[in-house]
Amino acid sequence: MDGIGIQTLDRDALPISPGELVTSLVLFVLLAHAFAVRPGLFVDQLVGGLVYGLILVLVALGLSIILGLLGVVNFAHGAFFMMGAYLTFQVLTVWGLPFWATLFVVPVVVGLVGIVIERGVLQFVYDEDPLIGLLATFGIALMIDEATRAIWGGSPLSVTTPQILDSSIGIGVTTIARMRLFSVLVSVVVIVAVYLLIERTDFGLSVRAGVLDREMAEFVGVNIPLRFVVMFFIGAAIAGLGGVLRGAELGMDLSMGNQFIILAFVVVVVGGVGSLFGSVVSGILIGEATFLTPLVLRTLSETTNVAALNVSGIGGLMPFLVMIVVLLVRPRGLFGQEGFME
Amino acid sequence: MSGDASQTESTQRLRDALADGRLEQWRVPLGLLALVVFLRPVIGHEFLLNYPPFANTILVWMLFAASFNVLLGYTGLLSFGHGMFLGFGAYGAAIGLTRFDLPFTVSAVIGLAVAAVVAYLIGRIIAQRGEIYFAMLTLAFAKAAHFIANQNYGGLTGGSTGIVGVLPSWIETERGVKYVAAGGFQFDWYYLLGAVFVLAALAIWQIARSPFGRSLVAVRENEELARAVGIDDKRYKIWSFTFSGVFAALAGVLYAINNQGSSLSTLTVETSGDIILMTVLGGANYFFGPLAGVFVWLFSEEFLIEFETLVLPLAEYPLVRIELGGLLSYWQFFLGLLFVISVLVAPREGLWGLFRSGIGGLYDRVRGVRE
Amino acid sequence: MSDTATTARSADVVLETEGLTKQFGGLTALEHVDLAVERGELHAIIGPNGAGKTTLFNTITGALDPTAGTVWFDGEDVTEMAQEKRPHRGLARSFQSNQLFADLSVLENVRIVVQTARSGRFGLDLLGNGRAKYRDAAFEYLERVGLDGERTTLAKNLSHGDQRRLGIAISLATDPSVLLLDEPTSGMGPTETQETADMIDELQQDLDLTVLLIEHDMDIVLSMSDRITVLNQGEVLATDSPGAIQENEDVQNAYLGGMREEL
Amino acid sequence: MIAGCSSDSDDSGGQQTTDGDTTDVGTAGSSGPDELHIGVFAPYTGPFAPWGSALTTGSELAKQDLEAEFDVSITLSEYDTETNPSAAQERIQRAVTSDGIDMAHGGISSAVCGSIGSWASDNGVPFITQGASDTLTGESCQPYMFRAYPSNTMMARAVGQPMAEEADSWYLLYTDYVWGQTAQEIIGSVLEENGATVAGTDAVPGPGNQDFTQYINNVENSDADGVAMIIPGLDARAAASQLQNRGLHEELSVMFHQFEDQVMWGLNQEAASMVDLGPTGWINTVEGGEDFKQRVTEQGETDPFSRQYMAYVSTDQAVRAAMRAGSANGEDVRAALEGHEITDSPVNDIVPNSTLKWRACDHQLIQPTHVVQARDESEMTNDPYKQWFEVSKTVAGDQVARSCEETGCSF
Amino acid sequence: MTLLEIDGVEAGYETGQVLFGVDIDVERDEVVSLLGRNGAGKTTTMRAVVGADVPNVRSGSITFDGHDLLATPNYQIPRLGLTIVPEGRRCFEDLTIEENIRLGANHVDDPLPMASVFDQFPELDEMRDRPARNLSGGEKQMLAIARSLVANPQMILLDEPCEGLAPYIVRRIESIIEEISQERNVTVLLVEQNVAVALAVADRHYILDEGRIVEVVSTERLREDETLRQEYLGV
Repeated sequence: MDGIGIQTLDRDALPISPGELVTSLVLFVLLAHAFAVRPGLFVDQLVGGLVYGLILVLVALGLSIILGLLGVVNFAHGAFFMMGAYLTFQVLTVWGLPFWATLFVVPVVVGLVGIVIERGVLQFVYDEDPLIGLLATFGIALMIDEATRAIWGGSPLSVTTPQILDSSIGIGVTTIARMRLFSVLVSVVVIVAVYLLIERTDFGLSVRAGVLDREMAEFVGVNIPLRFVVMFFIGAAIAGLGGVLRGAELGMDLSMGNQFIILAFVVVVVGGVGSLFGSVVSGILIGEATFLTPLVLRTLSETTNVAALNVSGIGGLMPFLVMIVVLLVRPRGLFGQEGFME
Repeated sequence: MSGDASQTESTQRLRDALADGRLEQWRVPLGLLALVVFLRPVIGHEFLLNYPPFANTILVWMLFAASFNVLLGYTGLLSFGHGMFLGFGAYGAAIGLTRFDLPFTVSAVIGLAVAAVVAYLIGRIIAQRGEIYFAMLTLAFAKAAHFIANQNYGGLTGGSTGIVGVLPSWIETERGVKYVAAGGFQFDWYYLLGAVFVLAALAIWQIARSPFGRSLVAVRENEELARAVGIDDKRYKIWSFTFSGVFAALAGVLYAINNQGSSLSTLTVETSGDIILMTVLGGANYFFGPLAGVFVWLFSEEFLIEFETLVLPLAEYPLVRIELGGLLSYWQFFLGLLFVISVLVAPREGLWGLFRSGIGGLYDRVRGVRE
Repeated sequence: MSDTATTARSADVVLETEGLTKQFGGLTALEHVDLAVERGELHAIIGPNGAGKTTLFNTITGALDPTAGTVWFDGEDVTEMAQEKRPHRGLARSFQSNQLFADLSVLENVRIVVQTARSGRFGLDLLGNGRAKYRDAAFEYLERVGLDGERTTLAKNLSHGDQRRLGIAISLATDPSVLLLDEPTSGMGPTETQETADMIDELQQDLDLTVLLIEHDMDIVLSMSDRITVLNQGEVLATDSPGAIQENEDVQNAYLGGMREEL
Repeated sequence: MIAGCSSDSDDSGGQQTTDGDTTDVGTAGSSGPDELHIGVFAPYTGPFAPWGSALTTGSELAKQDLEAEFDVSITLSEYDTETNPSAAQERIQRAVTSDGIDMAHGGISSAVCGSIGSWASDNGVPFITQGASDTLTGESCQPYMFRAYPSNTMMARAVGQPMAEEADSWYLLYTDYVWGQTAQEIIGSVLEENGATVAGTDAVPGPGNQDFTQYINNVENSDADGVAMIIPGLDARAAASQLQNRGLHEELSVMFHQFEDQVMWGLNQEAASMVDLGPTGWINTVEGGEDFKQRVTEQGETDPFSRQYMAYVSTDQAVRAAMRAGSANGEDVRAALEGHEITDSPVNDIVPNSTLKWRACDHQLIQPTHVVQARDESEMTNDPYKQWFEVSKTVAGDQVARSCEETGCSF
Repeated sequence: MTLLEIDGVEAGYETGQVLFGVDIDVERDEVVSLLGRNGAGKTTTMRAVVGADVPNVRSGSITFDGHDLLATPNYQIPRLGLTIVPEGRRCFEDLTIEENIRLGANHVDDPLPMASVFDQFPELDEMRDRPARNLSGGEKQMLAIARSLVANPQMILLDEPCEGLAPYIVRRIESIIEEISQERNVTVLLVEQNVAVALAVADRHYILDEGRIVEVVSTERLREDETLRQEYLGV
């Protein structure tokens, strides 16, 4: 097993081949064209893609940590995300606590549920085939879905965000809702915090050691089961926080867990299994691809008058197209390492 | 004393025969026949589902699961997009019939051919990818297929409605019971479906037990060693993927008749996910495992839904309505629990494995009593 | 260099490497290894752990691509040949760790390999009972290694020694002309070790094999080998007869020497 | 047991009279079947479950009225279709073969309706659908399938002129499945017929989508003066709340296609007030049927909205057809329904002063189609039931329905 | 005074039993070697002592400094003052030298100062920030020893520290073992195949064969008794 260490670009520099150069140029021209034709919309979609991508990153981070450290393909991770969103409703609307409280209460509760699941089920499947872990966590996801439906009902819900986040900020070509900027801010803070925790603390050092060689880490005195529990808590809590941000902006419904877990797997695979940095890059890449591709195609179609270019609903397919392309060019994802999960 | 020895010897010979597959030669064909013969009476029994045509649906899914298990059980490859091939069969048959007025068999063959070609090509691209990458790539291709069908290019696929009301000219249906009417004969569609199912399942079984299939097992067991002793694992995987796709498409063709058309839901992630879960729940290590998984899943789903759907006539007894309807409307919670428990108890064996060892234990106990 | 090319085609040398180099990242596991194995000999590779013996095997059999250098087999450059093709040319190996088809019976482990050897790298052979085909041939290989009594046991349930024997049976079943054996006696007691050595000897005679052997047990190496190559830190220290190797000063210093001095 | 039954409606006492238009059998209700078993097909789980329970409520009310009027025992069975056409087909198959239902009604999504309708027709079971896709009474029409609600075209044509008056250019957001795709085409052409332009269209994923960010971005950055939300059910609710979050409802005219007030009840009154236009087949502020609305309120889990109306009409019409035909046989019921003009039914009270007729050529129930708009917040009332919207325009059904030739339906 | 006491340990893996009653006593401040052929059970013994997940110890007891090691979770063993340099070194390849050593220090109560360890291994000091994967075999071995030494243990288990190393590095390791034993008063249990190393550094020698201790001998006897070496060690 290789590390979940966050590589920097120079350590794993991407060699640029002529083909890649041409592709980048074409992409750049297409994006520039879209920007020139619809600057305001372009910026709106750029921000939308960023927000969406960062939420994906939040879900994918925990997934990647759990996969890298525990070797478990955790299908229930999407359920943590959904649970975060519904708990936002609970804390905000049912209990009437302020929005800011959700940012702390919800991740902690989701993280605790994560611990219960890790201790109750997952610790028994660590040494099994990944498929077994997938099946067990799928069962857990089903249970969480149904419990959510029993508690909060089947209909989508939404919450009101505090006034201070309601308005928008003008940036010339367009305006950006404060809630979206807040989402970006919180996501970035969390991602940086995870980076610092893993790369700069003794705790992170022991976790990285555990990923590299679990048994040897125990031989030097690292309490690995405790690390597992803590990292599971953190992974679940981050997904829960993603749920808070998503739920606060767009509401919550029962399908969001399954929808996001699949996308999060895509993000992890595109980024390269085992690389947190890869997950961050690929999450943003996929978010932007989802939001910008329809715009690029539409402006292109308007300029060239070829209606067929404007494929309706292509955005939803983009994560998967990106994955196919990336994996065909780089079989282990953008920053994946040899031998991991193969 | 001598009796003891001869008994040991005969037991040993029996074990040899079992291990060499001499007796097994008849176990699977007979088992499949028995399955088809007994399935409908059981499903149709008034204390159980009281719904004989549901046996048709179960057989279609069983064939789908058996085709999937060529990949998962025999080759050790996990596909997240197997519904795609079910869809190729169903859409192929339905499109040929409705859009091009082709005879049903021709349309069906086209569907199978498309599935074969697509499976082969995708297989070539992804066969050597690591486990998780392979699974995710199959998912991506299935997503693309779903997208294309939903776009309804050229009005071929009917978008989200799918293609409905499609039946070959030799099938008649009356209040839910389908008949095959050809050449003056008229008989229940179940018999034709059952025959096709048995033949296809036997073909799958034969592939699995053939020299080709044994090589697949070698690849599953130890890819590195397989390559080192001269097995071209990549080509075996590609062909396994192709066969699996073709049989899934055959299940799709049967689906098209059974469901009178093709629906977009064949191509969804949910369908692909369900077949994985049914297979593993039943036990991917066994030929009958996936079939058992399909049976348990579909039967309990239909059985539990019954409690919900029939609450209205029971309205005089409000308690009954609340308790059963209320609790069982969350039946998937219990399904999830079943997964977790079965994974914790017997991660690789599935329900069929548990069943077998249960039978084996029973047999041993009976014998123990006799001795 | 043209010299080597000629040797490679000469009838005596069946397997030859030329300048074989393998690097893992910054680490050099093999450094310009030249090795010539003559037809019919038992050629042992010795060297301390980490000297690159197993890496050498892996590059010869194609499990690893060499960073540089050439592998000649039977007069043909096989450096680029796909790994799974090589056994069909007669180049087989056993593994150091227990690489078996763990969940299959002992007989089936060997039978699948016989099937592969006789029907090719890929066979779309869909008819007939796979398990029945070549069963007798497989059984013969099991008899050779003394596992005929265990044919219905699952490979994973065999004892350690028996697993090693099964590994040898599997490599024999590929019908090799050159057999690479990676520590066939590791983990065996003295009696078992001797038995295995005798078995290898017998096999070599009966099947007309060329054997390339990695072995730790010096007794075995010295008594069995026709020639010995000593590897150290990825480089060839010497290749010579057992007697000459024992006398070779470089070898003594690097491998045996330290101990001899003390003694 | 039928305590909730009210028998005070003026048209339900006494014997049924002969229907003028039907040429077939059936004069007196007394000669009809003694027992009828009707399947109600709807999502009873998942986000659309409230729709399902509304269908049940409407059907129950019709059952009470019919049992009081005729000497017949009606059994209603619910079948959960989720929003999955395959599941729906499995349910209708089981309903017919195992439970022996005589006829069926319901269906929330067009794909579900098409799937049930097709199966039902192949197997000779009358099915009254409530989906709105034109295809259901167009190229996908089926001999045993009838539609109890105005079609997409009827609603689009009713709202086209008011839309053109409201704003010159419109952006169309439509959910990317059959209902949305066909509605989008019709609305686009109706707008152009009425002199307005289409500033842009976007297919949004769904049903079941909650994130409209990138499409609302498109709307915001277009020159459109209005946005048409061709988005079903709860997706529309999410889209509305996201429009509101952006403040776009103040800048743009907003139209909700096939408007259902129940969707808006899940939001606050402020958000609901964004609705400038919405074509619908029925809303609880349509004049008439006060008694029906009252009973829905008392009995149902939700306040009266279009789905209880649809279920009531469907159940009522299915049973009356069987009574006229004097048989529960599918073929007879179908014949009794085809071309029938509704008279002497409580339905006439719920929709007074209008002609309602099951057109023979495509099985569409020709009925008035309404355009609604939100009341001022101060005028929205919640008592006795939520009345947040009012009818701004009503068009007779035959003015907006496609002509028989246009439909492309042939049996 | 006995620091480590291995008493009647039987252990094995899924595939079969490996140890059939191993008894080893190591006194404080001793250097003891455990010799045997490949597969004799040396590494299994080591793994049983440090509480690795496999093998399963089926019977017997292992006591260190009065603590029952079989009842102690493996990650608590370093806190008791017992560390291991495992077979194959097992440095954390992606981590830097400094991080590797820090890991050794972080999880015990009273570690040595890093500086004092780097003093002993000046070659590592120069490359503090390099990832371990770029080191040579000898350097990795130094790192593995440094990592276990920094924990300031009472006792170190060394599993084949000289495996695959050039002779001059073997000498260096021999001298390191002497240093930590004599200057730092660390008790050492050394597993070796290379008898010469054992002869150079150890006071007493346990000879393991087929899962049993067959001889406990002094250095003199081992040096002189060729039949003994021949029979059990093959040299």
